Order: sequence, then C-alpha cells, then structure tokens
Amino acid sequence: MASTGDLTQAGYRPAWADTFPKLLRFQAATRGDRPASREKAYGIWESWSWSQVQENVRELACGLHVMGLKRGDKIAIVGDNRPRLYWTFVAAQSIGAIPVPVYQDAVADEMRFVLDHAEIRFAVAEDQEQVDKLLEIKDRCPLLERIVYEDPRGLRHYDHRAIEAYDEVQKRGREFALANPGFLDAEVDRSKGGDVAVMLYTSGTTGQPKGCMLSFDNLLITAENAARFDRLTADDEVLAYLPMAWVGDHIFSFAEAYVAGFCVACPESGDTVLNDLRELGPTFFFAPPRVFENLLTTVTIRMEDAGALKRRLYRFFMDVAKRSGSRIMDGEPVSAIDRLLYRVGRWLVYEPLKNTLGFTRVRICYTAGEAIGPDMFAFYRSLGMNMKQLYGQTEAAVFIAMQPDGQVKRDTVGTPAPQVDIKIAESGEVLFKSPGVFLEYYKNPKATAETKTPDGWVHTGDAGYLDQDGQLKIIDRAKDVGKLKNGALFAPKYIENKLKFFPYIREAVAFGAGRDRVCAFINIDMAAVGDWAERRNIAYGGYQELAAREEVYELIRGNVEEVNRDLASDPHMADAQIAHFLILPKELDADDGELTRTRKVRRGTIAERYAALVDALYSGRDHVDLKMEVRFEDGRTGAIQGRVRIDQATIFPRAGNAGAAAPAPGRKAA
Amino acid sequence: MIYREAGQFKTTYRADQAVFPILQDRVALLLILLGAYVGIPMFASEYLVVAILIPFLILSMAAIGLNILVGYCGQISLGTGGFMAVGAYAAYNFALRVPELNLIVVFLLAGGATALVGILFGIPSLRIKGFYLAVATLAAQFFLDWLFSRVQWFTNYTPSGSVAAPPIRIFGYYFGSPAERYLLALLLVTIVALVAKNLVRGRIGRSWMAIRDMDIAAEIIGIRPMFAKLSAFAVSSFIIGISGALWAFLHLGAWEPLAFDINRSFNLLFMIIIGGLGSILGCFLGAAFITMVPIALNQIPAMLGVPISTATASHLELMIFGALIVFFLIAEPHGLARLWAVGKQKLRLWPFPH
Amino acid sequence: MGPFIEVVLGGLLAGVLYSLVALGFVLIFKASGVFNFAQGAMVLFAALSLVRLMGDDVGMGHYVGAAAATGLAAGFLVLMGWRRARPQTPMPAQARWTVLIALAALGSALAALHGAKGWSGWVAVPAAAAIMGFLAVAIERLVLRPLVNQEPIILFMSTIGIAFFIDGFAQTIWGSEIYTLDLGIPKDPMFLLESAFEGGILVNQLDIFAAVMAGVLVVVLAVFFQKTRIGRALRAVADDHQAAQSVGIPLNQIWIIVWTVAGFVALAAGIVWGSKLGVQFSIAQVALKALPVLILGGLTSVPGAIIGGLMIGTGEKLAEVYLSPFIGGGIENWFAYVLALFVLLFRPQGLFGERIIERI
Amino acid sequence: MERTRPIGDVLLQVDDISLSFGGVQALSGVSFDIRRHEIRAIIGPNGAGKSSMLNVINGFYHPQQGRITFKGQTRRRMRPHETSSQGIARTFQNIALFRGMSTLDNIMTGRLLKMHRNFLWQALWWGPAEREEIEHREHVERIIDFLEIQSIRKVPVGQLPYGLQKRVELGRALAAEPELLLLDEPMAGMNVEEKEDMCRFILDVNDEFGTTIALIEHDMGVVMDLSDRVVVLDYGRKIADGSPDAVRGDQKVIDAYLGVSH
Repeated sequence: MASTGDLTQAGYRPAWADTFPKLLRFQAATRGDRPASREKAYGIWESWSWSQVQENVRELACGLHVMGLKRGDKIAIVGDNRPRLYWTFVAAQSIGAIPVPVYQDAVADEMRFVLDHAEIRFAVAEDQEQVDKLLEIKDRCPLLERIVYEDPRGLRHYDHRAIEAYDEVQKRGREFALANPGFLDAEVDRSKGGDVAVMLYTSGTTGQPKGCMLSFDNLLITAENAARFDRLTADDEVLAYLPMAWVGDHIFSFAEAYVAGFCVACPESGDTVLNDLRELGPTFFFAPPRVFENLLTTVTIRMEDAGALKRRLYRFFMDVAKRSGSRIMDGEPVSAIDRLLYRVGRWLVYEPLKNTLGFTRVRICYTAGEAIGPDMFAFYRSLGMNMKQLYGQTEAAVFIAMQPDGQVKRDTVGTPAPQVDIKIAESGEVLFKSPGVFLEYYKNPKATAETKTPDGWVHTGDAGYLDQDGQLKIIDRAKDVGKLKNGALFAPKYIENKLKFFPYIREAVAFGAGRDRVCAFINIDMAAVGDWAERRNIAYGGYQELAAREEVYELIRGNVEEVNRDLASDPHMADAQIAHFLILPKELDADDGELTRTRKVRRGTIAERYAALVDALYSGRDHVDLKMEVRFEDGRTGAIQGRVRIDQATIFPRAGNAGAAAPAPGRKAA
Repeated sequence: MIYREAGQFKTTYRADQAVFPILQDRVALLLILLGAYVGIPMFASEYLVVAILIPFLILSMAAIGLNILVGYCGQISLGTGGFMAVGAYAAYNFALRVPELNLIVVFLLAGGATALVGILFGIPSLRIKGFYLAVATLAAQFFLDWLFSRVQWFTNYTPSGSVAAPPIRIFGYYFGSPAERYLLALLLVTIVALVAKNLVRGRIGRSWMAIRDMDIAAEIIGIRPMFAKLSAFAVSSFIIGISGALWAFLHLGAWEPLAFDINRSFNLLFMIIIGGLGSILGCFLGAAFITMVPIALNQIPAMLGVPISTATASHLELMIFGALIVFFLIAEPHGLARLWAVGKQKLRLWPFPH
Repeated sequence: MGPFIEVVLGGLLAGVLYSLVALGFVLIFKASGVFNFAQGAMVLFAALSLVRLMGDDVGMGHYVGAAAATGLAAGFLVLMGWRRARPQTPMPAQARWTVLIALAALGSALAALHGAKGWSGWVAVPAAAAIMGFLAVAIERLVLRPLVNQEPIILFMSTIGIAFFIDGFAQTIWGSEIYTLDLGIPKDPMFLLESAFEGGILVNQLDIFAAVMAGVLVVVLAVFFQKTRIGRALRAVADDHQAAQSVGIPLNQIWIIVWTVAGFVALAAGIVWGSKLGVQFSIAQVALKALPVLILGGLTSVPGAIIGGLMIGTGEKLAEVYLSPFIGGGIENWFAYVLALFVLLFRPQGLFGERIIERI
Repeated sequence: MERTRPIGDVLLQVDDISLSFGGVQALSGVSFDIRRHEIRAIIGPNGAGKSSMLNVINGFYHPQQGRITFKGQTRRRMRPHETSSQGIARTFQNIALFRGMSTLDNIMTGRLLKMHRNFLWQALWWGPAEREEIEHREHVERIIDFLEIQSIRKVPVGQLPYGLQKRVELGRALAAEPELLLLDEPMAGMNVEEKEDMCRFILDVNDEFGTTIALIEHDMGVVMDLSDRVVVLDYGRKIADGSPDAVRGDQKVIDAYLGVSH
C-alpha cells in the first residue's frame, strides 16, 4: 500500500505523502516497529510503535466517522499533551475533518468563543475537568453535539446522551473498519496537500482570537525544511509539554515528528514535567524563554542551599563557562588554560547540571516567542548546550528565521529559514513570503486582507532589519517603532528591554519619537540597588533619597553607557543612543495607572504625568524641580516633591567608524 | 557527578523494578564482580585471602542472614553465634555420617537444620517483642553453646571437643588452595545475596518490613504475623546456618564450640548496625568494617613503632571498638549503607544539594 | 530435707546477686527506656576501682589517674550543686576551671600523701562511688545526649559499645589480674538451724551480708523513689517523657542521676561479688546472668528484679543439683534463660511487668 | 448526580455488640447494619466508642457479647488478617503507614493478600514471581493514578506531608480491593483544600469501585455531604440512626453534642 516513491526535495518523505494520514501510512510502512508515541503513565513510559499508532488512528477515524464527523467538519481537541489527543488530529484529518486544538487552560467563556466561531460539532476532551467546561457552554454553542472523553474518571454517572468514551468510539470504529475495509484508505486518499490541515486560534493582543487555517503543505513543507536544517532523524526524542493549541507545539511535537519519524513523549502530569524531562532526556528541545528562565531560577535557588565549597566551585566554573563556553562551542580561539578549565568544569559542573535538568542528550534546543535575556542565553550556551533562537508565527507555520549552527548571536533570530523570503518595509516592519504562509483567517476576510498582501507577502507586525551577516533582528512591535527627527530608527521597547536586562534597573521609559535625541526615565530596582548601596555604606532613607544619590547615578550611567556602546555597534540603532536620562523619584506603579496590571509601561500616561520631566530632559538643564500627586498603597494620596537630577551619558560613535570613542565629557550634574 | 541518568527511562515495570535501575550502577557492579572473581584470585596475596577476604565473605553472608531478621523483620536476635554453630555442627555431622553426600547438599542440609532450630527459637517472637525477645534469643545462644560442648555425640566423642572439617571436595573437585576456597565462598555469597535481595524486594520482604514498621497495621491489612515472623526466622537461620558451616569448613578447618560464642553474636550485630539495618549492601560494608578494624588496630601501633603489651593491646582494642561503635551510632545511626545512599544521592543530584 | 533447704537457701542467696545487677538494669530502663547492656561492665569498673584504690601495690600512674578521676567527679558535683543552688546564674567559666583543677590537684595531693599505701574502705568506697557518678555524667554527655530521640535499638547498641569501652578502659587503667577485695566483711561459713537438722545448714556469712545489703538497698531506693522530689521526678519520667518535660524537669539531669544511682547499685554488686570471688574480668559476664532475671521479673519492675533474681538463683541451683546428673553438667549457663523463656510464653511482659494494651 | 450503583442488601450486620476493657464499658448493645454500596457514617462525641466499633468490625477487638454478620456469615472471634481476607480494609485515625517504605511499597503491601508465589519462586525472582509482582504493580499504579499521587511514587512515606500520608493510607486500603472500607477520621487534621480532595476521593471510590464505606468523621459538614445514612453513638450506646437530615434534627443527638464542642 505504502511505497516509497519519489522523495521530496528535503528528502524526508515521498512526494505522495502530502497529508498527515498519508505520512503516517508511510512511517508505519518504513519504521513500523520504531516508537512513535510515548507517555509516562502508571509509572513507566508506555510506547506505541508507528504501526500501533496507525492502527489506533484508523480505528478512531472510523469511530469518528460513525459518530457523524463529516469531511470539512471541525472537531475541537482540548487537553494536556496526550498521545491519544495527538492521534485525534490525524484521525480527524483521515476523514477530511479539521482539528481545532483549544488551550486547555482556557476558561469556559474563552472556549465558547472558539467553539462557536469555528462551528464545532464534536469535541475530544481529556478528562472530567474539560468535559465539565464543555458541558457548561454547551447550551450556548448549539452546534456542539457530542463530547468524547479520554479519561473516564469521575464521568461514570454523567448523562451519556452528550458524552461518550474515547474507547467506545474507537471500539465502534474497529467494528466499522472490519465491515468496511476499504473505506478509510479511500477517505485518506481524498485529501490533498493543499487542503486545510488544522485551525489554530491565535490570541491576538487586541480583539477576538483569529482562526488561522494552515494547509498540509504549509505544515509539512516548513516542518520538513526545518528538520533538514537541523538534521533531525528518526532517532531523536522530544518531550511534548507545551499547549497543544500553540503552533510551536504543533510543529515541534507533531509535524516534525511525522516528517522525521521520531518519537514524541508526553509527561505523566503537570506536576511531574521536570522529573519526566530528566528521565526522558530529549535530544531536541523547544521552549519559550519563560521556561528557561524558570529553570535558571530553580538552579539558582537550589544552588543557594548548597554548601560553601560547592557554591564556590559552581561560581568559579560558571565564570569559566561564561568566559569561554560559548566561544569553544563556536570554534573561536580560547586560551589553553581556559580550555583545560572548561574541560574540568564540564566534568564537575556543566554536565552534571545538564543531567539533573534533563538536558544531557539535547542536541539542539530552540527558544522563541519573545526576547530572551542575554545572561540567560549565555548561561545555557556556556554549559555547552546548542541553544538557538528562531523567529516565527502561526501565520508562517512557525519558521520565518532561524539560527544555523555556529552562527548564533544572542540578539538576532537568525537567517531566513529555508524557502523563506524576508523583506523590510519602509516602516521598518518585517514581511515574509514562504511555503508556510497560512491560507486565511477563518470567517475573517478583513483580517486576512490586512495581514496578507495580494502578492503573497505577510505582515508580521514586528519591526526589524537584517544585519550585515544577513541575520534578522527584531526590535519591537512595528506599531511602537518611531523615528527620530533625523529619520533614524527609534525602537523604545528595544532600548528599554536592553536597560531592563541590568539587575539595577527595574523599569525604563525611552523617549525620542520625533525628537532630535533619545532620553530615558529610569526606575531603579530598590532591592538590588539597596543591597548595592548597603555594601558600600551609602546611607539612604527611602526610594526617593536613594534615587537621588550621586553614586547611584554613576552606577546607572554605567549601565546606560553600556547600552549605548551596544547600540553603537548596531548600524541601524547607533543614532538612537541615550543622550540624557534621569532616575524617577518614585516607582512606577500600576495603581497610578503608570503600568498595566501585567507590568507593562504605559508610555502615553507617563509622558503626560511627567511632562515637566520630559521637557527638562530635552531642555538641556541639569536638574528639574518636581512636585506631583501620588497615591499610596493604602489608597491615600499625597504629594511628592524634590529636585531631580538629569544626567548625561556618553554617546559612542557608530561601529565601523575608525578612531577611539569620542565620548562627550562625563559631566556631572551640580 | 558520575551519574548521567537523563535518558535512562523505563518502558517496563521489569526495568523499573530492577535491583540496579541506573546504568552506571550496573557497570560498577560488573566491574566489582569482575575484580572479585578474576582480579583477586590472580593477584591477591595468600595472607589477604586467608586472613581477610574469606572471613569477610562468610561473615557478610551471616550478616545478610541476621539482617533479614533484624533489619527487615525488626526482630532483634543475640543468638547468631549459636545458629552459626548449629550450621557448623550440622554440616560436620552430615559430612561425617553420610560421607557420600555432596558438600553442597551438606551445606544446604546444615542451613535447613539451622532453619528448624531458628523457627523453634523464633516461636517466642509470636508472644514477645523488643528487648524481651532479644534476651530470649540469648537463651538460644547459651543453650546451643552448652549443647555442643556437653553433648558429645555432636563432636563425635572426640576427647578434646575440637572437631575438624573434611576436605572440601565438590563434584570431585578438590578445593585446596586459598584462592579456590575463596572462590567457593564468593560464589555462595553471591548466590545468597541475590536470593536475599529477591526475597526482600518481593511479597515476603514487604510483609517482613510491614511487621517491622508497624505490626498491628500489618496484621490488619492481612499479613499473618506468625507466618511473617517465623519465615523471617527460618530464612535468616538458613543463611546463618550455611555461613556457620562455611566458617567452620572453609575458614577454621578445625574448631571447638568457643568459635561460636556470644562474642560472635555481638560481632555480627555490630556488622549490621554499622553496615545498615535493612540493607543487603550494608551487610558487606559492615562486615568489611568490622573485619578490618581489629586488623588495623593491631597494625597501627606496630607501624608507629609504639611497643605495647598484648594485654594492653587487647584492652585498647576493646576501648577503641566500643568508642567506634558509639561514634558510629551518633554520627549515622542508619549505618554505612545510609551514608552510601546519601552520598550516591548527592552524586546523582550534583551540583545541587537536594 | 536439710540438703534441699541448703540448696534452696544457697540459691536464694546467689539470687540476691542477680537481683542486685538486675536492679541496675531496671532503674535505667524505667527512667530512660534504655536497655543498658553495660551494667555488667559497670559492676566490673566499680569493683576494680574500689579494689585498686584500696590496694597497696598500685603504681603512681594509677594513682594519678584515680586522683584525677576523683577530682573531676567531685568538681562536677560541686558544679551541679552550684547549679541547683543558683539555677539562674551560671558559674563563671573561669571559676569552673579553677574548681576543677583545684579539686584534681587536691586529689593528686591526697594520693601522693598516701604514698604506696592503699586507702581504707571508708575512703575508697565513697571515692569509687564518685567515680561511678563521673562515669554517669560522661555517659550522659557523650553518648545519651547525642542519641536522644533515637530508636531504642540504637540506644541498646550504644550501651553495648559502652560496655566494650568500659571493659577495656577499666582494665587499661586498673590492670587485669585477679584482685582480692577485703572490706572486712565476715566470710566464714556458719551453720544455721543446727537444732532442726542434722549438721545444720551451711551458709556463708558473706551471703547473709549480701542479702542484708540488697534489702537495705531496695528499701533505700523505695524511699528515694517515693519520698524525694527527685525520685518522684524519676517516676514521672518513667511514665511519660514528654509529660515529664512539660512539667519542667530537665531530662538530662534525670538521666545523670539515674545512671549514677545505677552506678551505686553496680558498686554494691561489685563489692559483694568481689568479696566473694575476687575482682576479675569475669565479673562483667555477670550481666548476662542478670538478663533472664530481668525478663522474668519484667523490665520495669523493681520488686520483679528482686523476686526474679531469687527465683532464678534458686531454680538454677536446684537444677544444677537435681537435673545435672541426667543431662550433663554446666546447665546453669542456660537454665535461667530457658526458664525465663518458658515464663514469657505465658506472660509476655514478665511476671511483674506492666501489661501492654495494644492500641491503634 | 445520581449514583451508578444503587444501594443494595445488607452487607454487614452488627448485632447487640458489647465491649469492655477491664471494667470500662466501651460499647454496650450496639446494633446497626451497613448496606452494599452505601456510605455509612458513624459519629458521636469524643469517647463515644466509634473507633472501638471499627476495631470490633475488623476483628482487632473481640466483643464480649454480640454477633457480626458479614456477607451472610456470622462470626464470633476472628483475627484482623482473617477479616481482611474476607474483604474488609481500613485506614487509621493516627496514620499507620509503614514509614520505612516508599509510597509504592506501602500500597503494594495492600496487595499482599492477593499474592501467592512461594518462597522458591520469590528467591529465584525471574519468572512467576516477577510476573506476579508486575501484575500487582499494574493494579497499584491505577490506584496511584486514581489518587493523583504520581509525583510521590518513590518517596519514603515518612517524608510526606500529613495530607498526602492520609491519601497513601487510603491507597493501601484500596489496593486490597475491599468490599467494605472502614475510614477512621479520614479528614482529621486536614485543611479545607485537602478535605475537599479527600471527599472527592471517597465519593469516587464509592462510585468507581462500588465500595461500601463506613467512616468516622468529626466534621459534620463532611458527614452530611458524604453519607447516605448516619449512626450516632454516645457513651458506647447507639442513640440515633438514619438519614443525615433525620439525625441532624434528633433531640438526643443535639443533647449529646451540646457542651462537647461548639
């Protein structure tokens, strides 16, 4: 039935295997006995081979057919990462239905929107918790007919007119398949690569989620290109722990596995992910920065409890790693002593550390989704982990740009992915064109038209540029990016983020759009700076006093100048160096409306509230007197007043310009 | 540090329940076995084999037997020496009176006989607990001491009361050299350790531990205390009996009842306490420790050139031994095995402390 | 009839000795739950200390040791006295050391003055008692306190360690030959009830003395436990450690006291045994003889220890005389145990032990 | 939500039970029954004899008078291990786990009654003994999954917080697949969240496995929510028996509780 015909260009699959069900047929035929799915269940890692998966999927597909799922119907999939839920994708696709994964932590109302919008008739849910949510909204989603549940726990006495057990569906499918042997193969063959494979709802920052429709070609071609890019093989091992409704998981834990034929493992439960990660030891790992951040925090906290000797050892070798780890990995010259020390450190610290985290076998590891802190990125890379960044979107079936091995920079997201064209719009916005470009937003032609130009370019909504190495650098959301008076690019969030990566700076607000230079407000981190001050015997009475100290200004100026130096090295940003800054006499506060509840800076509000300070910054004065109303934590209001110093930072010449830096004299405010 | 466990995941319960689930441990064990079976017979000096290794192995076996009773089932016994004597004299008499018996069969019969005696003296454990039981087991020690020194049938009416083991011949092979005896002891100890581990990790072992940890709860969940306790006595005595026979046949060669007096009992009890209650590994560690300490104590003054009389030396040995035991109990009441486990856990989590 | 009574009487009197040793066990077990295997070693240590303090062939080294031990023990007692007198203000560290060193010097001076002549019993007995007190303090400090809250078996094992240590220590500092102890206790055999039986009944005066001493000791202990504050505190501890602590009795002091008392009892046993058989290492083995007494009488019962000792003593002698001819000699080594075991089968908590009601 | 298995015939009949300890009368003339598939609560003020009643049911105490009929069989004296082999399992007021063992091993001990391989097979391990072990491990793993204690599978129970220990103990009782499950204050000392979890587990046990449950509990809210019928003891006598609502309104019950608490 399945035969290897002509292979695709990337060489992973025959050209005829242009849908997941067909690809499953291919994998079952070529590596039927190799593991395809794993799940930690009942204390051990239960495995299913490709043939077993195929068997299960076929039965389930027939079962769904018997249940009434028709070609073109949408079927919702809700739950934690479970092999059987992943199989449901392929089962639905086998009979031409479109799976719509829903975030398992969505509350009932959010779920209702998706189910309603996608016109879902059937849903497959993991357990009682999800079934309860679905039943709660069932009245408001008149189209929803039936809910299939995987785990029967606690559902025994539910009214079974609307719900049904997964096993039951599969059993009926088995009977149906016996009675109609040719049915499923014919159904599978009816789908083509251009058909809709899946609908992924993107949580837009504004407005309602949009149902992004991706075709089999979108997913398979991009996945295949990426697999080839990183030389993935059937021997790789992946842990699926990110939400199934997220495109990242769909590509890394599903599409790539089907293309390359490797095994995807699901953790036992949410509580045990870290432990399961350690047991499984994946070879290919993908996580948003948040996950790496949490891991690093755990590492730090656990190391705090260690004995003095161990802590010292750890610190010493982490310094060695910071110095030379990344360089050694990139094949750059490193002194013999450092090389030796790194070798010792590998044995004493790095490898054991990676082992306890479960990263011993990680060959390639990606982070994406948002900017990763340079320290964090350096930390993992210095351990010898091949950590890379990529840039992607649901609309591109993930891959837009990715970092090739050996060309990893911490502040870019890599070169354009295979078969991807990137161009930068006049506004600075990044546009791309690729085989992964989505078909359309479901029932939303307006949004589709806004995003996708008639000639096939897609607006990413992000501003960025290609650096001299051809690597894409994302600087900000396109709508936030402005221009200085002289036309140079000004990306406030980019600058602010750079500032905030310093431990002493808690918040930063950069100004400059339409002005001749960039100026910034700084909020110091009370804990970090307080600690710093105490160790230097600097007396202070409170935030305001500390923020006004000359020593603190000096400290912060150092940070600002560091950022400037960094910006100078970047031809696109060199003009946007911070000329003047001041340290705000009060902490920005959500209660005063200066921050959002998720601690994002409200630029407009701040500019308005502190208009006097902004004016002073641009007036060239060295101080300003401030008097303003504030709201205290207990709800009282009061006034804050005092003199705010304005400091000047060194501006560095654009990189590439020969000659020593010609810093403006580090003038101190009187 | 050495452990690299990531990726060693278990896909079957069988693998998950293995005695050594970690690859590195399996490799280490293999190396140790290789060294013990091949390296030592080839390179070790005769003194090392005769004076240290053979007694160490046989005492390890006895310690395993005792640990099953004390460490796993929680029944204190101070009569181990007596049970070893039963094994020794039973083996002697079987070999003497039925010369055609294979020696392996003789050892097994000796174990069987000791198991019967063990069950007999274990019966009080059904009624009494704790120190009452400990003292009751002393009865076994003294009674058996007396039995073998006064009832001359057991010693075949030799005038001195001392008896000698027959030559060690199994399946026509004569185990004459120290290395050969060592290998025989090693083989038997390996088998016993394996069997003991199998027992304690299964149904029977769990019922013993349940009785040990909370006998009333154990009974309420359906464990028959009589069966659990007596089976522990039987298995324990069986192993101790075999070790007694080996002690007499392979180590002593010729012996009198004094070889199995109460000091032997205490000695073994120390081994399992210092080694670790409820741990098979601990039996080996404890046996090694207790065997090595007196040797070290005898060697050190000589090495330092301090002349001390033998009487003083023996008194000092008592003191140091006593002090060491107290020190050990204070430093790590759960024995060397716990120290090992803690150390291993540290290595597995390195560089994290926990 | 006469010989039989003679055997019984002999047994009873021998039993008194067992009782004395068992008493030491019971005291410690009652107050601290520790099964003190070192009681036999303590008897040896007490007896050796006493006999060597009285001996006139002692080398200077031994004297210095004895003097230092005495001085230290006395110093500790002074310190304890201070603490009792002024619980709020601890004695300054300097003063402590001064007291200790002064007392040690005093002891040495006394020893030196005494020259090569042994002390009289009147001095030696209190000195030996002080040494036992010091031993109790040392055991509490070095062994029991670090092991507090450990399982009973661990504490039990530690007392075996202590026993080894004391056995070795005693013989290292005091020597390991056989010494005769003469406190002037009459030892001549005498005949009782000559009128009733032909030839009367032969008893040793020493045994009578021992019996009287045991009786006095029991009475003293009973008074101590019933009437004194400390005694009542000890009983409270025996009943419930936590309850005792909650009423404000420092457990450590209690343990020191009870081990000291057990040390005195050991000294008494040592005097009797030493006078009878000479002081030698085998005294330590007497502890093993006392164990069946314990389980027979019950681990927690003082009267049990006395009556159990008498029963075992008698039974043993009777068995030796009337049973040995049939099953061979030397049965006294195990007879007591088997007898005790037999009793246990019917009364698992011993004859006088408290009945254990099992709860869940 | 209606129950899957309707309450059936009498599973356990307690007839005129009297029990005393050396003059102290713990129970006098108590009679009641427990029906198949029901959740039966035994309540009463402190010292009312509730725990003694459970101890009598599972054979730990032998009453001086009265009969107990379980599954139609009347017994006079029976040791606890015999009642457990008949299908009665229990948990304890003060946790009675085997502290030296892991969660997994503790629950495995609950299966001991159902394991039969003899010494020789055990000593050899490979083959039948291992197969038996794995078979029971599978069952135990279902219980671990059911009670959501996967993450503590191999942790020694002594290191677990109190609430989890209680859960492990329930697991050990469930491992025996009892027909009658006795729970002695399953929620004592728990916080609200742990109590809610435990309630859910008890209901699920009753529902999923059809296990009949008799429980002692002090939290009246829990009792009223969980139980089908309640029997009230006071000073060793039964003073009320009936549905939660009926019992709540009973004057004798109110009197018994007055001054005891609240």
